[in-house]
Amino acid sequence: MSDQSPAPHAKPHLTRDHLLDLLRQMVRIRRFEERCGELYQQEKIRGFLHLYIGEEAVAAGVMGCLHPEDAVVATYREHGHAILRGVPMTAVMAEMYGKAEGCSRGRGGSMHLFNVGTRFFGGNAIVAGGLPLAVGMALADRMRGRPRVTACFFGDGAVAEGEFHESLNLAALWKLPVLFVCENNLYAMGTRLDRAQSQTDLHLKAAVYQVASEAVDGMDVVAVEAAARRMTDAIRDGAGPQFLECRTYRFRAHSMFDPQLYRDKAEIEDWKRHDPVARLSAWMRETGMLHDADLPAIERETEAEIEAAVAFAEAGQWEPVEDLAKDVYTREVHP
Amino acid sequence: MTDADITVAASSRTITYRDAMREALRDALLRDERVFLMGEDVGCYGGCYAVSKGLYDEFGPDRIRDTPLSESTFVGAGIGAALNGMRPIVEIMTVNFSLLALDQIVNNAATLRHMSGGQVSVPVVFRIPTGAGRQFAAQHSHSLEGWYAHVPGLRVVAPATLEDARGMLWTALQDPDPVVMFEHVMLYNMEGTLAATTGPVDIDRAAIRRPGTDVTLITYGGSLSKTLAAAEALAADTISAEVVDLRSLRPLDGETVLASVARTRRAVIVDEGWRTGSFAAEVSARIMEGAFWSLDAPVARVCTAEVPIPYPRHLEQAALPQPAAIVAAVKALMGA
Amino acid sequence: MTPDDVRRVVLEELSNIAPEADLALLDPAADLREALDIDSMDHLNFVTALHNRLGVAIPEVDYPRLITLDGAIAYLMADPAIAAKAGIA
Amino acid sequence: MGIFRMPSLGADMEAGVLVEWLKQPGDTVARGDIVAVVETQKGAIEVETFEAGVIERLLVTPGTTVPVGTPLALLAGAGETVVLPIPEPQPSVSPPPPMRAPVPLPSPPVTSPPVTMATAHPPASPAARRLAAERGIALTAIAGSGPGGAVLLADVERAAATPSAASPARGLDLAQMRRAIAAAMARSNQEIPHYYLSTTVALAKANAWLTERNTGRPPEQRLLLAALQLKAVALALRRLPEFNGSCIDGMFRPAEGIHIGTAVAIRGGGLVAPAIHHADRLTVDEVMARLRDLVARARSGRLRSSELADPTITVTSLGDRGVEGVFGVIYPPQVAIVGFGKPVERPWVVDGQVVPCPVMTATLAADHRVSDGHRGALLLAEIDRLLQEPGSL
Repeated sequence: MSDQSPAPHAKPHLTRDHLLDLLRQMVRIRRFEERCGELYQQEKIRGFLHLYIGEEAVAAGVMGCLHPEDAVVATYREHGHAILRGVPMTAVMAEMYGKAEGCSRGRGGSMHLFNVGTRFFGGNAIVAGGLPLAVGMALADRMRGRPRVTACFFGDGAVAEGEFHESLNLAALWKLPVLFVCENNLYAMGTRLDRAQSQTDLHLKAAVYQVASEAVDGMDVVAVEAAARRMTDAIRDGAGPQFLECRTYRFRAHSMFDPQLYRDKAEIEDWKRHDPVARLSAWMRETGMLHDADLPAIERETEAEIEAAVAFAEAGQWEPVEDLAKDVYTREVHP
Repeated sequence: MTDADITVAASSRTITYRDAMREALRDALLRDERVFLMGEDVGCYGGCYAVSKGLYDEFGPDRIRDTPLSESTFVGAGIGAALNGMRPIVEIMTVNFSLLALDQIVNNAATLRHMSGGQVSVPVVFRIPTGAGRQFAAQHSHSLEGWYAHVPGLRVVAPATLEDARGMLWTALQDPDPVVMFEHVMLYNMEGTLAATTGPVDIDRAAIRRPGTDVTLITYGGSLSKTLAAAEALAADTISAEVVDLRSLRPLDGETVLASVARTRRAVIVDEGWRTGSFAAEVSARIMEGAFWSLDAPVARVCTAEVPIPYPRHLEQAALPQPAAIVAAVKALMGA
Repeated sequence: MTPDDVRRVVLEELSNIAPEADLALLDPAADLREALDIDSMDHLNFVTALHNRLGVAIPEVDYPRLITLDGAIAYLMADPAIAAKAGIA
Repeated sequence: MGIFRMPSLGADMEAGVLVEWLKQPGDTVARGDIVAVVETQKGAIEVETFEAGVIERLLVTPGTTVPVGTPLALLAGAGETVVLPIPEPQPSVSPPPPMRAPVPLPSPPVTSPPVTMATAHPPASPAARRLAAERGIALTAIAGSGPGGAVLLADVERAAATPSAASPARGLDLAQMRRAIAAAMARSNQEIPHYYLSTTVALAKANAWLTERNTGRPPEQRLLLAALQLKAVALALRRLPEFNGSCIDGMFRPAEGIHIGTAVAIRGGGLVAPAIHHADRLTVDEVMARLRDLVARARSGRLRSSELADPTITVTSLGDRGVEGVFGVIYPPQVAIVGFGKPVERPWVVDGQVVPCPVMTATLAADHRVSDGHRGALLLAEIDRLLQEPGSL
């Protein structure tokens, strides 16, 4: 799915095919997350579940700018990122069930999807826990002279953690090839941005550390992609770390068990008018890029892909209890 | 607000551990204006485990303070406020996030009094949910009470019953030194009856929850119910097990533990921490030092398997201490 | 403590004094000193052990009541210290 | 068509309260429509349907609490009527495989099977307890060399150092002991010309003194008649030293100290006579304590060789059972042996009156090469006199 051609910064024109592809990716995320919500309520998925519905434009916009040898570090709201990065939906769904065929062998669950093949280095359940990791991966690339980018996704909540400030400073100080993507959805669990941050214009926080930073409408996949491409190109040209604040919004609760006492419905409805999927399809229809058969076809393909993923997960095996202590160490060590 | 205003009408009532803890919070906030609650989503959201639900509306944003996700800083701020005349209750959403605040807790809260030559004290209470059991996977399932019980300058308590959930907080707030109170996440839904008059309880002594003569089962916090279940199963095999609930990990009530082991001559310690360097190891060492001549069998430990807690339910349950493992450990000691 | 508990303690102490004796064959009405060849020092040790494990005084004047096994058990059961004890010493 | 069930909204949500229906029978609903409001411990949550259709029937009235998975409403597809399946037990979602008995995790390394013997009273190390149990040795019979008298493994090993099953007595080789006694007795008879004396000693005063002394004392502090006898002999020897020493090659050498060899019968046969050193300098209580210790260690085979080698005289007593009189055989190289018989009730003249009185027969066997009857009689008389004034012992 990602742009394979290594040609120097070939800019994809907003062709019909390219736009259809962006639409398809966002619909895949939307339907997958809806199905996970349903499966959770049927007790098939347990533990925590954080849905990405409403923020699809950010993952769809950024993933397209990454090359196969780049790396991704994400958060516990990372189903969409994993799928768009190329982790098979079957393996992701099996992981949600906790089956051994899951992309983390069933051990991680919703918040800890890993796939080294696509250089997807996991969800992380500790807010801002991934930022130092991303900085470290970029450091290795820089030291070995590898022309790679490490994309690090995090939310507005992470901006309050010490690790955010330490990571940005270090990345800037050592000019490390990191793309910091802040998915600012206005809420850190139950705390609104303006009740957590003295400075709510988050991309200015990054500028203070001499990191090139920009804010973009996180509900507009085309805008996100354009900005992300500019930044990844700059990084590959050695300009050092970049910070992209995507102003977006989650239509669902923080996690499954959240009565959302902290925000009112009117606000949610208001943001739903900027639904990234609806917006793109409407714009494509206006410009004649979207034919009547396109969306139903995308929905059918997505439905089939999800049904196959659920069937794969249902048929999966539980990891045998005897393997409980396997892989605690690379070489067997008995404490 | 006088004491009289907080009496509760009914003689006894069914209540959950969560509600008992909320009652303790409310009672403390009403009785002492220096008391305030601070932590992530304790206000509008009503608390990650809904313990402080409703308090924001009753006491307002000044005394029920939501914080940004900055554990090191808001825990440090709680310590600072305590230094300066307040009696803060700092809720750290889970022990897993408390790792980000360990520096403040160990190098400031626990150390300031001694390091200042006794000039200051830090009357702060940290409430920290802990433990596994709900498939929250490795980063959200830690049980690190033993780490905190290692640090001189801290008091560490683990309320495992409704009486303790209702009664420990006020006593902890009166203590001039920092108290870390661990609430096991599997206890919040526990329901039972509680006398209306239950008030503050001591936070120093262990309690014998079930007398017995053949073996002493020593545990705390979330493992108490599993240990009592094991004792029940052992009774059916005519093995009389005494269950000791430590209640306080630091200071450890060695007297009660050693007296019990001297009577039964066998001991099994149940601890949700990982075996190596666990709190159970400390209790075992004290028994070896204090009751060696009374022992008829080696001190046994039933702890969590030394693996990051896996997400799938059947693996998580296999990793955690279970009644069957406790029963097996006891029978091994009895030579059965 | 039940009579069985007391019996178990008495037989345990008798076995400490006369380890080779087969206490199962002991006639509960027989004179223990004859049956088990117990001299005055053995007897004093026997009384000492009962005192320490069961907390009963056993003054010298009561020695005659300890001559037989049944007598000893009856005597010990009648002692208030025994009624108060919850389990075997 | 479908059943709308109470959803699981959180990891630790077992049941929910249906608060409000937002749709009524007859309403058509699309996938994702909010159908009801459910109250949980975290607050009210709106619940959506994942199926499109027409609400056929509401099964639960607002305000009721139902477990997760309970059917709440029936949905009919376009034109279908829904048949409510017979309410078979709510098949909760296929649970993971039934939990097999927990795999034996690296369980605590239990070494050898623990000992379950009756817990002896004295402190003992676990190692000691285990070996004692294996060898059938009662811990109470072993004096511990560990801190506070705790019995250590070495103590049990020594006590257990017994030959084949023949010897029931612990730690003692009775056959070997028999050989030693035989040799000594034979030599005694061949070398030592014994002469024998006996006298009857009234015990009323001694017994009264003992009874008065023992009332109110716990058993371990009570005294036996034997302690008075030993102290009386020791003091008497101060005045008649020629009975306290050794005779080697016909030459008598008096001993510097009075070390009374106390004959102790071993269960199952056998005899040893370990010494109470300087018995004359000890109080009666101290004599009793030494006696108790010697008897216990003798019977468990833990006597020190020094205690067996150096008595300067021997006293043998039959205690309160046996016969009235005992004439001993002198232990070479000693030169005398005092014997005390069984106390008995006898008529006795006191101030011209005949009264029942407890008496015992005291005897002396002595080496005629070293002493003669007259001095022997003085010794027995002195012992008798001392026993009439027990307070002075």
